Amino acid sequence: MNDIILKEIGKIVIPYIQIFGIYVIFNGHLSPGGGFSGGTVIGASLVLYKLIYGPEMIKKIINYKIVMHSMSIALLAYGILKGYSFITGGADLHLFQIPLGTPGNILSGGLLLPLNIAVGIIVGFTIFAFYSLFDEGEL
Amino acid sequence: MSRLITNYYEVFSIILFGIGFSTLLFHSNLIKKIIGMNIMDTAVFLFFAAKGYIEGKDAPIIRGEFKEAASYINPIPTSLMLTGIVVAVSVTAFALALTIMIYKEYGTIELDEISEKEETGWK
Amino acid sequence: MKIIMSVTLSLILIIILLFGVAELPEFGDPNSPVNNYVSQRYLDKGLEETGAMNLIAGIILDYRAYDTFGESTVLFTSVICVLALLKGTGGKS
Amino acid sequence: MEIFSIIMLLFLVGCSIAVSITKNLLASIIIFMSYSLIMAILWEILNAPDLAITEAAVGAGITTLLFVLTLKRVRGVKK
Repeated sequence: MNDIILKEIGKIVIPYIQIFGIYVIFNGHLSPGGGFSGGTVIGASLVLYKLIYGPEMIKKIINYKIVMHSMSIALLAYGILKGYSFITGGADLHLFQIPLGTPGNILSGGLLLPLNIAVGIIVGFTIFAFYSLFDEGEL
Repeated sequence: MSRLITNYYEVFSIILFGIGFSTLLFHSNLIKKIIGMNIMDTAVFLFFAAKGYIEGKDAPIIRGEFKEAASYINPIPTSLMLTGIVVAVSVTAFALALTIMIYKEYGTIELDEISEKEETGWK
Repeated sequence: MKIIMSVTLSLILIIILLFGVAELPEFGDPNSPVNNYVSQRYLDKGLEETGAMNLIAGIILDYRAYDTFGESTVLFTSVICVLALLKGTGGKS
Repeated sequence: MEIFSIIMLLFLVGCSIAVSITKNLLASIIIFMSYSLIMAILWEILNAPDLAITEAAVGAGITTLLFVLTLKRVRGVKK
Protein backbone atom coordinates (compact mmCIF):
# COMPACT_ATOMS: atom_id res chain seq x y z
CA MET A 1 0.00 0.00 0.00
CA ASN A 2 1.85 3.08 -1.17
CA ASP A 3 -1.04 5.34 -2.06
CA ILE A 4 -0.33 8.98 -1.19
CA ILE A 5 -4.04 9.89 -0.99
CA LEU A 6 -4.76 7.11 1.52
CA LYS A 7 -1.83 8.17 3.68
CA GLU A 8 -2.75 11.86 3.76
CA ILE A 9 -6.45 11.19 4.44
CA GLY A 10 -5.47 8.69 7.12
CA LYS A 11 -3.42 11.33 8.91
CA ILE A 12 -6.55 13.48 9.17
CA VAL A 13 -9.19 10.84 9.89
CA ILE A 14 -7.57 8.41 12.33
CA PRO A 15 -7.11 10.84 15.30
CA TYR A 16 -10.77 11.86 15.10
CA ILE A 17 -11.89 8.22 15.15
CA GLN A 18 -9.73 7.54 18.20
CA ILE A 19 -10.98 10.63 20.02
CA PHE A 20 -14.55 9.57 19.31
CA GLY A 21 -13.83 6.11 20.71
CA ILE A 22 -12.32 7.59 23.86
CA TYR A 23 -15.36 9.86 24.22
CA VAL A 24 -17.72 6.89 23.94
CA ILE A 25 -15.77 4.97 26.61
CA PHE A 26 -15.46 7.87 29.06
CA ASN A 27 -19.13 8.85 28.75
CA GLY A 28 -20.34 5.27 29.12
CA HIS A 29 -22.11 5.92 32.42
CA LEU A 30 -23.77 9.15 31.24
CA SER A 31 -25.01 8.39 27.73
CA PRO A 32 -25.44 5.36 25.42
CA GLY A 33 -22.16 3.60 24.82
CA GLY A 34 -19.61 2.11 27.13
CA GLY A 35 -16.69 -0.23 27.03
CA PHE A 36 -17.90 -2.59 24.33
CA SER A 37 -18.87 -0.11 21.63
CA GLY A 38 -16.05 2.36 22.36
CA GLY A 39 -13.48 -0.42 22.39
CA THR A 40 -14.75 -1.62 19.03
CA VAL A 41 -14.37 1.89 17.57
CA ILE A 42 -10.77 2.16 18.83
CA GLY A 43 -10.00 -1.32 17.47
CA ALA A 44 -11.40 -0.29 14.10
CA SER A 45 -9.09 2.75 14.06
CA LEU A 46 -6.08 0.52 14.77
CA VAL A 47 -7.18 -1.79 11.92
CA LEU A 48 -7.41 1.22 9.59
CA TYR A 49 -3.92 2.34 10.63
CA LYS A 50 -2.49 -1.08 9.87
CA LEU A 51 -4.32 -1.25 6.53
CA ILE A 52 -2.94 2.11 5.37
CA TYR A 53 0.61 2.23 6.72
CA GLY A 54 1.49 -1.45 6.59
CA PRO A 55 2.48 -3.90 9.32
CA GLU A 56 6.01 -2.54 9.85
CA MET A 57 4.86 0.87 11.11
CA ILE A 58 2.51 -0.44 13.78
CA LYS A 59 4.89 -3.15 14.96
CA LYS A 60 7.01 -0.49 16.68
CA ILE A 61 4.04 0.66 18.78
CA ILE A 62 1.84 -2.41 19.25
CA ASN A 63 3.43 -5.85 19.19
CA TYR A 64 2.67 -9.25 20.70
CA LYS A 65 4.07 -8.35 24.10
CA ILE A 66 2.09 -5.11 24.43
CA VAL A 67 -1.20 -6.75 23.41
CA MET A 68 -0.90 -9.72 25.75
CA HIS A 69 0.40 -7.72 28.71
CA SER A 70 -2.22 -4.98 28.52
CA MET A 71 -5.08 -7.47 28.09
CA SER A 72 -3.93 -9.53 31.08
CA ILE A 73 -3.39 -6.44 33.23
CA ALA A 74 -6.81 -5.05 32.32
CA LEU A 75 -8.50 -8.37 33.14
CA LEU A 76 -6.68 -8.64 36.48
CA ALA A 77 -7.50 -5.01 37.33
CA TYR A 78 -11.18 -5.67 36.62
CA GLY A 79 -11.23 -8.68 38.91
CA ILE A 80 -9.35 -6.99 41.75
CA LEU A 81 -11.36 -3.75 41.67
CA LYS A 82 -14.71 -5.51 41.54
CA GLY A 83 -13.68 -8.03 44.18
CA TYR A 84 -12.76 -5.17 46.52
CA SER A 85 -16.13 -3.57 45.85
CA PHE A 86 -17.94 -6.83 46.65
CA ILE A 87 -16.05 -7.24 49.94
CA THR A 88 -16.75 -3.72 51.17
CA GLY A 89 -20.32 -3.77 49.95
CA GLY A 90 -21.46 -6.99 51.58
CA ALA A 91 -19.65 -7.46 54.89
CA ASP A 92 -19.61 -4.94 57.70
CA LEU A 93 -15.91 -4.20 57.48
CA HIS A 94 -15.85 -0.37 57.45
CA LEU A 95 -13.11 -0.24 54.85
CA PHE A 96 -12.62 2.69 52.50
CA GLN A 97 -15.62 3.13 50.19
CA ILE A 98 -15.24 4.77 46.81
CA PRO A 99 -17.40 7.93 46.82
CA LEU A 100 -20.19 8.10 44.24
CA GLY A 101 -19.92 11.82 43.43
CA THR A 102 -22.67 13.93 41.94
CA PRO A 103 -24.52 12.16 39.10
CA GLY A 104 -23.87 13.81 35.75
CA ASN A 105 -20.17 14.56 36.10
CA ILE A 106 -17.48 12.59 34.30
CA LEU A 107 -15.77 11.65 37.59
CA SER A 108 -18.77 10.04 39.24
CA GLY A 109 -20.33 6.66 39.68
CA GLY A 110 -17.55 5.15 41.77
CA LEU A 111 -15.99 2.20 39.97
CA LEU A 112 -17.94 2.50 36.71
CA LEU A 113 -15.35 4.62 34.89
CA PRO A 114 -12.26 2.41 35.61
CA LEU A 115 -14.23 -0.73 34.79
CA ASN A 116 -15.38 0.81 31.51
CA ILE A 117 -11.76 1.66 30.65
CA ALA A 118 -10.62 -1.91 31.43
CA VAL A 119 -13.36 -3.41 29.25
CA GLY A 120 -12.50 -0.94 26.47
CA ILE A 121 -8.82 -1.96 26.51
CA ILE A 122 -9.73 -5.65 26.33
CA VAL A 123 -12.22 -5.24 23.48
CA GLY A 124 -10.02 -2.90 21.42
CA PHE A 125 -6.97 -5.15 21.53
CA THR A 126 -9.19 -8.18 20.84
CA ILE A 127 -10.43 -6.61 17.60
CA PHE A 128 -6.88 -5.67 16.57
CA ALA A 129 -5.59 -9.18 17.37
CA PHE A 130 -8.39 -10.80 15.35
CA TYR A 131 -7.60 -8.64 12.34
CA SER A 132 -3.87 -9.19 12.34
CA LEU A 133 -4.18 -12.93 12.99
CA PHE A 134 -6.71 -13.43 10.21
CA ASP A 135 -4.77 -11.25 7.80
CA GLU A 136 -1.24 -12.57 8.03
CA GLY A 137 -1.09 -15.08 10.83
CA GLU A 138 1.04 -12.97 13.14
CA LEU A 139 0.35 -10.68 16.02
CA MET B 1 -54.70 -16.78 17.65
CA SER B 2 -55.31 -13.01 17.52
CA ARG B 3 -52.11 -12.61 19.53
CA LEU B 4 -50.18 -13.56 16.39
CA ILE B 5 -51.10 -10.18 14.86
CA THR B 6 -50.32 -8.04 17.89
CA ASN B 7 -47.10 -9.90 18.73
CA TYR B 8 -45.61 -9.20 15.32
CA TYR B 9 -42.03 -8.74 16.57
CA GLU B 10 -42.00 -12.23 18.10
CA VAL B 11 -43.57 -13.76 14.99
CA PHE B 12 -40.96 -12.22 12.71
CA SER B 13 -38.11 -13.24 14.99
CA ILE B 14 -39.32 -16.85 14.92
CA ILE B 15 -39.55 -16.73 11.12
CA LEU B 16 -35.95 -15.42 11.04
CA PHE B 17 -34.92 -18.26 13.34
CA GLY B 18 -36.44 -20.78 10.94
CA ILE B 19 -34.72 -19.20 7.92
CA GLY B 20 -31.38 -19.29 9.72
CA PHE B 21 -31.98 -22.91 10.71
CA SER B 22 -32.69 -24.01 7.15
CA THR B 23 -29.63 -22.06 5.92
CA LEU B 24 -27.58 -23.93 8.50
CA LEU B 25 -29.02 -27.25 7.34
CA PHE B 26 -29.02 -27.28 3.56
CA HIS B 27 -25.85 -25.47 2.56
CA SER B 28 -22.70 -27.54 2.41
CA ASN B 29 -20.46 -24.44 2.32
CA LEU B 30 -18.98 -23.73 5.74
CA ILE B 31 -19.08 -19.92 5.43
CA LYS B 32 -22.81 -20.08 4.58
CA LYS B 33 -23.34 -22.28 7.62
CA ILE B 34 -21.65 -19.71 9.87
CA ILE B 35 -23.80 -16.91 8.40
CA GLY B 36 -26.89 -19.02 9.16
CA MET B 37 -25.74 -19.42 12.74
CA ASN B 38 -25.35 -15.64 13.02
CA ILE B 39 -28.89 -15.12 11.71
CA MET B 40 -30.20 -17.49 14.40
CA ASP B 41 -28.27 -15.50 17.01
CA THR B 42 -29.76 -12.16 16.00
CA ALA B 43 -33.25 -13.69 15.89
CA VAL B 44 -32.96 -14.76 19.53
CA PHE B 45 -31.65 -11.30 20.50
CA LEU B 46 -34.59 -9.65 18.71
CA PHE B 47 -37.04 -11.87 20.60
CA PHE B 48 -35.55 -10.93 23.97
CA ALA B 49 -35.33 -7.20 23.21
CA ALA B 50 -38.97 -7.22 22.07
CA LYS B 51 -40.02 -8.79 25.39
CA GLY B 52 -38.53 -5.85 27.30
CA TYR B 53 -40.30 -3.12 25.30
CA ILE B 54 -43.18 -1.25 26.91
CA GLU B 55 -45.52 0.88 24.86
CA GLY B 56 -44.94 4.64 25.13
CA LYS B 57 -42.03 4.63 27.61
CA ASP B 58 -38.50 5.99 27.33
CA ALA B 59 -35.14 4.31 27.06
CA PRO B 60 -33.56 3.73 30.51
CA ILE B 61 -31.21 6.71 30.28
CA ILE B 62 -31.80 9.65 32.58
CA ARG B 63 -31.80 12.96 30.73
CA GLY B 64 -32.05 16.00 32.95
CA GLU B 65 -33.62 14.87 36.20
CA PHE B 66 -34.96 11.53 37.34
CA LYS B 67 -38.61 10.97 36.51
CA GLU B 68 -40.59 8.25 38.25
CA ALA B 69 -39.59 4.62 37.67
CA ALA B 70 -42.77 3.86 35.75
CA SER B 71 -41.66 6.01 32.83
CA TYR B 72 -38.76 3.81 31.67
CA ILE B 73 -38.75 0.48 29.83
CA ASN B 74 -37.43 -2.77 31.32
CA PRO B 75 -33.59 -2.57 31.26
CA ILE B 76 -32.77 -6.22 32.02
CA PRO B 77 -33.25 -7.80 28.52
CA THR B 78 -31.14 -5.02 26.96
CA SER B 79 -28.23 -5.57 29.33
CA LEU B 80 -28.36 -9.35 28.91
CA MET B 81 -28.36 -9.12 25.11
CA LEU B 82 -25.41 -6.69 25.18
CA THR B 83 -23.44 -9.58 26.64
CA GLY B 84 -24.77 -11.94 23.99
CA ILE B 85 -23.71 -9.84 20.98
CA VAL B 86 -20.05 -9.73 22.02
CA VAL B 87 -19.95 -13.45 22.80
CA ALA B 88 -21.48 -14.15 19.37
CA VAL B 89 -18.60 -12.28 17.72
CA SER B 90 -15.95 -14.34 19.53
CA VAL B 91 -17.72 -17.59 18.64
CA THR B 92 -17.85 -16.46 14.98
CA ALA B 93 -14.13 -15.64 14.99
CA PHE B 94 -13.26 -19.06 16.41
CA ALA B 95 -15.46 -20.83 13.84
CA LEU B 96 -13.83 -18.89 10.99
CA ALA B 97 -10.34 -19.79 12.26
CA LEU B 98 -11.37 -23.46 12.24
CA THR B 99 -12.65 -22.98 8.67
CA ILE B 100 -9.24 -21.67 7.58
CA MET B 101 -7.53 -24.67 9.17
CA ILE B 102 -9.97 -27.05 7.40
CA TYR B 103 -9.10 -25.36 4.11
CA LYS B 104 -5.39 -25.82 4.75
CA GLU B 105 -5.94 -29.50 5.51
CA TYR B 106 -8.34 -30.49 2.72
CA GLY B 107 -8.07 -27.76 0.08
CA THR B 108 -11.83 -27.09 0.05
CA ILE B 109 -14.59 -25.78 2.33
CA GLU B 110 -17.49 -27.81 0.85
CA LEU B 111 -18.56 -30.49 3.30
CA ASP B 112 -19.56 -32.96 0.53
CA GLU B 113 -16.09 -32.91 -1.04
CA ILE B 114 -14.46 -33.20 2.38
CA SER B 115 -16.44 -36.35 3.22
CA GLU B 116 -15.67 -37.80 -0.25
CA LYS B 117 -11.98 -37.23 0.31
CA GLU B 118 -12.24 -38.81 3.74
CA GLU B 119 -13.87 -41.96 2.29
CA THR B 120 -11.42 -42.49 -0.53
CA GLY B 121 -8.41 -41.96 1.70
CA TRP B 122 -6.76 -39.29 -0.47
CA LYS B 123 -3.72 -38.79 1.67
CA MET C 1 -34.03 -33.55 -1.90
CA LYS C 2 -31.86 -32.08 0.79
CA ILE C 3 -33.44 -28.64 0.30
CA ILE C 4 -36.99 -30.01 0.56
CA MET C 5 -36.09 -31.95 3.70
CA SER C 6 -34.53 -28.98 5.48
CA VAL C 7 -37.25 -26.50 4.50
CA THR C 8 -39.93 -28.91 5.72
CA LEU C 9 -38.07 -29.41 8.98
CA SER C 10 -37.73 -25.69 9.64
CA LEU C 11 -41.38 -25.09 8.67
CA ILE C 12 -42.43 -27.65 11.29
CA LEU C 13 -40.19 -25.89 13.81
CA ILE C 14 -41.68 -22.48 12.96
CA ILE C 15 -45.26 -23.77 13.32
CA ILE C 16 -44.54 -25.38 16.71
CA LEU C 17 -42.90 -22.19 17.99
CA LEU C 18 -45.77 -20.02 16.67
CA PHE C 19 -48.18 -22.01 18.84
CA GLY C 20 -46.04 -20.87 21.77
CA VAL C 21 -46.05 -17.23 20.63
CA ALA C 22 -49.87 -17.24 20.42
CA GLU C 23 -49.99 -17.76 24.20
CA LEU C 24 -47.45 -15.07 25.14
CA PRO C 25 -48.54 -11.80 26.77
CA GLU C 26 -49.23 -8.94 24.40
CA PHE C 27 -46.38 -6.88 22.89
CA GLY C 28 -45.76 -3.67 24.83
CA ASP C 29 -48.02 -4.64 27.73
CA PRO C 30 -46.93 -2.88 30.98
CA ASN C 31 -48.42 -5.65 33.17
CA SER C 32 -46.68 -8.59 31.54
CA PRO C 33 -44.75 -10.96 33.87
CA VAL C 34 -41.42 -9.78 32.44
CA ASN C 35 -41.71 -6.45 34.28
CA ASN C 36 -41.51 -7.87 37.79
CA TYR C 37 -39.97 -6.61 41.02
CA VAL C 38 -36.35 -7.06 39.85
CA SER C 39 -36.58 -4.42 37.13
CA GLN C 40 -38.63 -2.18 39.43
CA ARG C 41 -35.87 -2.36 42.03
CA TYR C 42 -33.20 -1.56 39.42
CA LEU C 43 -35.16 1.43 38.13
CA ASP C 44 -36.01 2.77 41.58
CA LYS C 45 -32.66 2.47 43.34
CA GLY C 46 -30.30 2.44 40.33
CA LEU C 47 -29.38 6.11 40.36
CA GLU C 48 -28.67 6.45 44.07
CA GLU C 49 -26.87 3.12 44.48
CA THR C 50 -24.60 3.18 41.43
CA GLY C 51 -24.51 6.85 40.46
CA ALA C 52 -24.92 6.13 36.76
CA MET C 53 -27.15 8.20 34.49
CA ASN C 54 -27.18 5.33 31.99
CA LEU C 55 -29.01 2.65 33.96
CA ILE C 56 -27.86 -0.12 31.61
CA ALA C 57 -24.22 0.68 32.44
CA GLY C 58 -25.21 0.62 36.09
CA ILE C 59 -26.67 -2.87 35.67
CA ILE C 60 -23.90 -4.48 33.61
CA LEU C 61 -21.00 -2.93 35.55
CA ASP C 62 -22.35 -2.80 39.08
CA TYR C 63 -25.22 -5.15 39.87
CA ARG C 64 -24.12 -7.87 37.44
CA ALA C 65 -20.43 -7.09 37.21
CA TYR C 66 -19.21 -10.68 37.39
CA ASP C 67 -21.31 -11.40 34.30
CA THR C 68 -19.26 -8.84 32.37
CA PHE C 69 -16.08 -10.24 33.92
CA GLY C 70 -16.91 -13.68 32.51
CA GLU C 71 -17.64 -12.12 29.15
CA SER C 72 -14.23 -10.39 29.07
CA THR C 73 -12.70 -13.76 29.92
CA VAL C 74 -14.54 -15.27 26.95
CA LEU C 75 -13.03 -12.60 24.67
CA PHE C 76 -9.53 -13.24 26.06
CA THR C 77 -9.95 -17.00 25.64
CA SER C 78 -11.11 -16.63 22.05
CA VAL C 79 -8.03 -14.50 21.26
CA ILE C 80 -5.83 -17.25 22.75
CA CYS C 81 -7.66 -19.95 20.72
CA VAL C 82 -7.39 -18.03 17.42
CA LEU C 83 -3.72 -17.36 18.20
CA ALA C 84 -3.09 -21.06 18.79
CA LEU C 85 -4.85 -21.99 15.55
CA LEU C 86 -3.58 -19.34 13.15
CA LYS C 87 -0.15 -18.29 14.44
CA GLY C 88 2.53 -18.80 11.83
CA THR C 89 0.21 -19.91 9.04
CA GLY C 90 1.52 -17.12 6.80
CA GLY C 91 -1.39 -15.81 4.77
CA LYS C 92 0.76 -13.88 2.31
CA SER C 93 0.72 -15.63 -1.07
CA MET D 1 -44.21 3.82 13.87
CA GLU D 2 -45.84 0.40 13.68
CA ILE D 3 -45.93 0.41 9.89
CA PHE D 4 -42.28 1.49 9.70
CA SER D 5 -41.17 -1.32 11.96
CA ILE D 6 -43.20 -3.87 9.98
CA ILE D 7 -41.53 -2.66 6.77
CA MET D 8 -38.11 -3.00 8.40
CA LEU D 9 -38.97 -6.52 9.61
CA LEU D 10 -40.03 -7.48 6.08
CA PHE D 11 -36.67 -6.14 4.84
CA LEU D 12 -34.97 -8.38 7.40
CA VAL D 13 -36.79 -11.48 6.16
CA GLY D 14 -35.98 -10.56 2.56
CA CYS D 15 -32.30 -10.04 3.38
CA SER D 16 -32.01 -13.35 5.18
CA ILE D 17 -33.64 -15.25 2.30
CA ALA D 18 -31.34 -13.45 -0.16
CA VAL D 19 -28.31 -14.48 1.89
CA SER D 20 -29.44 -18.06 1.63
CA ILE D 21 -30.10 -18.19 -2.12
CA THR D 22 -27.24 -16.04 -3.48
CA LYS D 23 -24.57 -18.12 -5.21
CA ASN D 24 -21.70 -15.62 -4.83
CA LEU D 25 -20.12 -15.77 -1.38
CA LEU D 26 -18.91 -12.13 -1.32
CA ALA D 27 -22.38 -10.88 -2.29
CA SER D 28 -24.00 -12.88 0.49
CA ILE D 29 -21.53 -11.45 3.04
CA ILE D 30 -22.38 -7.90 1.93
CA ILE D 31 -26.10 -8.64 2.18
CA PHE D 32 -25.48 -9.92 5.69
CA MET D 33 -23.85 -6.57 6.53
CA SER D 34 -26.99 -4.70 5.44
CA TYR D 35 -29.01 -7.17 7.54
CA SER D 36 -26.99 -6.09 10.59
CA LEU D 37 -27.54 -2.40 9.82
CA ILE D 38 -31.32 -2.86 9.55
CA MET D 39 -31.18 -4.75 12.85
CA ALA D 40 -29.46 -1.70 14.41
CA ILE D 41 -32.34 0.53 13.21
CA LEU D 42 -34.84 -1.89 14.77
CA TRP D 43 -33.08 -1.72 18.11
CA GLU D 44 -33.24 2.04 18.04
CA ILE D 45 -37.01 1.71 17.50
CA LEU D 46 -37.22 -0.73 20.43
CA ASN D 47 -35.65 1.94 22.74
CA ALA D 48 -32.33 0.13 23.23
CA PRO D 49 -29.66 2.61 22.04
CA ASP D 50 -26.76 0.71 23.66
CA LEU D 51 -27.62 -2.36 21.61
CA ALA D 52 -27.93 -0.23 18.46
CA ILE D 53 -24.43 1.26 18.85
CA THR D 54 -22.86 -2.09 19.65
CA GLU D 55 -24.58 -3.87 16.78
CA ALA D 56 -23.65 -1.16 14.26
CA ALA D 57 -19.99 -1.34 15.32
CA VAL D 58 -19.66 -5.07 15.89
CA GLY D 59 -22.16 -6.75 13.59
CA ALA D 60 -21.72 -4.51 10.56
CA GLY D 61 -18.03 -3.73 11.00
CA ILE D 62 -16.05 -6.46 12.66
CA THR D 63 -18.03 -9.54 11.61
CA THR D 64 -17.98 -8.45 7.96
CA LEU D 65 -14.23 -7.78 8.19
CA LEU D 66 -13.59 -11.27 9.57
CA PHE D 67 -15.76 -12.93 6.91
CA VAL D 68 -14.05 -11.05 4.08
CA LEU D 69 -10.58 -11.87 5.44
CA THR D 70 -11.52 -15.55 5.68
CA LEU D 71 -12.81 -15.47 2.11
CA LYS D 72 -9.50 -13.91 1.00
CA ARG D 73 -7.51 -16.63 2.77
CA VAL D 74 -9.70 -19.42 1.38
CA ARG D 75 -9.78 -18.25 -2.23
CA GLY D 76 -6.37 -16.61 -2.36
CA VAL D 77 -4.34 -19.76 -1.91
CA LYS D 78 -6.05 -21.54 -4.78
CA LYS D 79 -4.89 -19.14 -7.50
